[in-house]
Amino acid sequence: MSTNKVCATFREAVADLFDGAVLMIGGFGGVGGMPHYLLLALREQGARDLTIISNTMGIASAMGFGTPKGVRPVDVSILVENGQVRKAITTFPTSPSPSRPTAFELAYRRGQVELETVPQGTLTERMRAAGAGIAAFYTPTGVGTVVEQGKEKRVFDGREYILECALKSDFALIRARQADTLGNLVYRGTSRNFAPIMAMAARVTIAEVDYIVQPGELDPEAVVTTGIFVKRIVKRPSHTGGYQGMGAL
Amino acid sequence: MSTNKVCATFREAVADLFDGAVLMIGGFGGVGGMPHYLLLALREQGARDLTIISNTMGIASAMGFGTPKGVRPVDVSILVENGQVRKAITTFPTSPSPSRPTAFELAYRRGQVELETVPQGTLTERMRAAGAGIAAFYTPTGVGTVVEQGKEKRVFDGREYILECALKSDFALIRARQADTLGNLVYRGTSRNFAPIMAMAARVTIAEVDYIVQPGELDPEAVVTTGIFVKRIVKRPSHTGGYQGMGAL
Amino acid sequence: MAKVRLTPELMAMRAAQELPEGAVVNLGIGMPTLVANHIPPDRLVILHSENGVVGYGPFPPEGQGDPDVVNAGGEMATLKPGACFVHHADSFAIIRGGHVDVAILGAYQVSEQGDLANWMIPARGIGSIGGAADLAAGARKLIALMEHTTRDGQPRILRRCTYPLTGRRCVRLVITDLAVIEVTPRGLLLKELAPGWTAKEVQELTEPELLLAPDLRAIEV
Amino acid sequence: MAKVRLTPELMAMRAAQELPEGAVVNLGIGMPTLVANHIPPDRLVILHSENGVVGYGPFPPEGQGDPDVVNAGGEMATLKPGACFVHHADSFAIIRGGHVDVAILGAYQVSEQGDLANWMIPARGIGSIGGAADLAAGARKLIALMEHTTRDGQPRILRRCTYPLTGRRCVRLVITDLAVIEVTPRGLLLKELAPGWTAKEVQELTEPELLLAPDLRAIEV
Repeated sequence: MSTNKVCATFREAVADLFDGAVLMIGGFGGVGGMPHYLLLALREQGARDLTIISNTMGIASAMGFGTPKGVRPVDVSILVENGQVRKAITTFPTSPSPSRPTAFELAYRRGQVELETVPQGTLTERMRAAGAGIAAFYTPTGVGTVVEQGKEKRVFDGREYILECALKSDFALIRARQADTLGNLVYRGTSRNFAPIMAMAARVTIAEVDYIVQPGELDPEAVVTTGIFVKRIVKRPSHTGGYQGMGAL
Repeated sequence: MSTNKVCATFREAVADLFDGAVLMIGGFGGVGGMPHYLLLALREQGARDLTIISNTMGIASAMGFGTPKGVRPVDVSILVENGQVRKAITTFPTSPSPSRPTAFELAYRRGQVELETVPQGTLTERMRAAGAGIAAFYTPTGVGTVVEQGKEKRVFDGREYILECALKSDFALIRARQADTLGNLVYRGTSRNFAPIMAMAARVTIAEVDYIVQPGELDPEAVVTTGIFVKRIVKRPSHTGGYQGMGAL
Repeated sequence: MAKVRLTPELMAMRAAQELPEGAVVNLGIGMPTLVANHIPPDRLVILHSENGVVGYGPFPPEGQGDPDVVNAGGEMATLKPGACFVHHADSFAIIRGGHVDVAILGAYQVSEQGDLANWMIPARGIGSIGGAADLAAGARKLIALMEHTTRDGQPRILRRCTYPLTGRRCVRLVITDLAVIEVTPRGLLLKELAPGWTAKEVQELTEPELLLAPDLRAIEV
Repeated sequence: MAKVRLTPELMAMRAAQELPEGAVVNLGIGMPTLVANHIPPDRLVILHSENGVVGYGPFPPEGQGDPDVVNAGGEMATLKPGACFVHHADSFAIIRGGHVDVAILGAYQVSEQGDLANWMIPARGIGSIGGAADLAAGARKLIALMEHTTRDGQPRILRRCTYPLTGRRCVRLVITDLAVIEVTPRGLLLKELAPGWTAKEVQELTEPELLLAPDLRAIEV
């Protein structure tokens, strides 16, 4: 219930991430919505044996997504390469191009990491359930596929559903466009994606933002994530335009 | 998949509501968020044996909520009094003041209507589940109370939960502040309440709005209900300020 | 010293003391909504209402409210800087998901074990459960704010509730017009008394046996 | 007449014909995203992408995109008037809740019964399921847009899929570089052929037996 949510540095924002922590990391896979500076700070901080819940396991650095030659976007691959990741719960462990594998895929082939592959809607809904106090739910996604293996199935109104359980985390690292000092967040475009849901589901949500404003400066009708869900905010360097702004290394 | 969502009149907007239909009606209970003109049109239209899913069964007309003496806000009571309601699924069938009973409570005492009382969060989540393709979910709300009667209970992580099922409807009548012609909606203040959730859960969602604008005039970041969820929109008379604007009779 | 029963305003003032800096707080319909008026302006408390507002403030001056900004009781409210609106599913995600630090609810009855009954009087045969059951299940700390006795002087704090429950073992603190009582694993702990009342007098109006706090003292508001 | 296999662009043009006025449409990663470029500007089709945009349009001119406006393949997209953004839970509520009228997905294999396999090549031992399983479960009509054969000429339309499934009995229409085939309760119905191809030639590249539509004709784009 701290009321000072603004962290001075990214290092401070991730200081208490512990070995073995379960971590949600925002972003869809490309450069948008990725908490680049929090990831860099976490690499420096060095927490190990992390379980990472994220849509992809670093396809941006595998694929480039429009970055110029020699420039590499920051994503969860930097944690994998640094040996900090023990397990991934994800929808995209691999890159779309087999010839440009993710660092995670290589580590998986070497038997160094564990993997739980989850359909994207199920992953999202499991996180929302955790944030909303729902223990489990019945979804039609994955019926008749390997997704249903080991799970309870049940018929409602003549249709089969799978029981899926809530998925919470110790921390969420997300990116937003703007925050006020109470932690209310607005996003930009499709970079919103998982952030509002991860913010609900984590015990401690840390948001990396472009701008921090005073309470009252955001439109109350347009706030997407209430500050109730956000424990820490930290401002990105203002000089980071272009590919730097996209977190390139 | 009609692309002309704008109805010229309230009468036209509710023309196909059929006897026996299941209906969600927006609003928290006071004057805000209540689809006053759709309710008036539905009374005129006359569909009967309706099942009404709504937070209250007409406490605004019982309590007044600040309207001057002799002025009565429009709410679902007008349908109850007109004999159109067979059943309510609601959290507030009664008014806070036993000396000012709702029309529904009186009808219930006469054995003319059926009642299913549901905790507000469960009612909301059941509607969201319907809209989101979730068949059922486990909630802690109501464990150890009459709410759990006849329902499956199950322990997750040492805590008891109740299985609750999705709740859908044939129609939702909601109110919003503004719509564009594609059906995208924004709301005003706490009048947002149930509308975005009912819009997801109904086969046909009909929105009564103060303003209709062209696509592109609403901020894409601030749209609360995507037009995907809205089938019809109809504009409130522009002369209805003050208590008239609150749907007073 | 004259025996005084706390007025609803005084009870709300006492309840406001339970809200720490930074807390997310939900105030139930009725007396609890008065608490909003007694939070010191320099204390940052985030008031949440289940009808979808986060960060509301005291009641507006008479006649100056906005019908699109109301609290859970349908009463008009003001917005504090940094307020925002959420829809009902998000609002109850906040509640059921454990994001409300303190909820203050009215009550008909509270039991020795912290059971709460606040939605139905059996004689009426019909009642309104509203969002209370969700708050009972989801709030981290639930405070019952209630009159100590019924109109005809019978206890409302009972060994077992006789009215239909809203939630089991959910109340952590009871604030009445006569006392402040904590629900503990050992039983009900009498911590504070209304001015001029003795523990014995309050016990006579309370069905279960009250344990006395070592620092039992008068309610200060 | 020369035998022609449809290019991805031509396949996308054919697929675009399946999108009626007013339809809510989701385009999967890869070839299906090309369909966005071939919807007539005067036809109102609402394109939804699982990463949270409703109402996007064709690709922007080279170098003019916005990295905060991308499609499900991570490619930059344009916004049409009336577009809006939703978060991931709402985006999949749209999908799983049955609010997507048509989804067009790539496929490794499709079976006679309409089973879809599009997320894992067993030999690779690891695959990315993304949002495909949700679309398979939730879209009202699912179209598979795929090459008719593997690189070494083996059928991808099979009696039973040999790759791990994305969804069972979900594909309603298959559009390949050689044919348009409807999945019916009686079996696969060959409806259209690529220019210069005969039904017999397409049958030879298809494992299950094809039924011939009475009005079997050439694909027109």
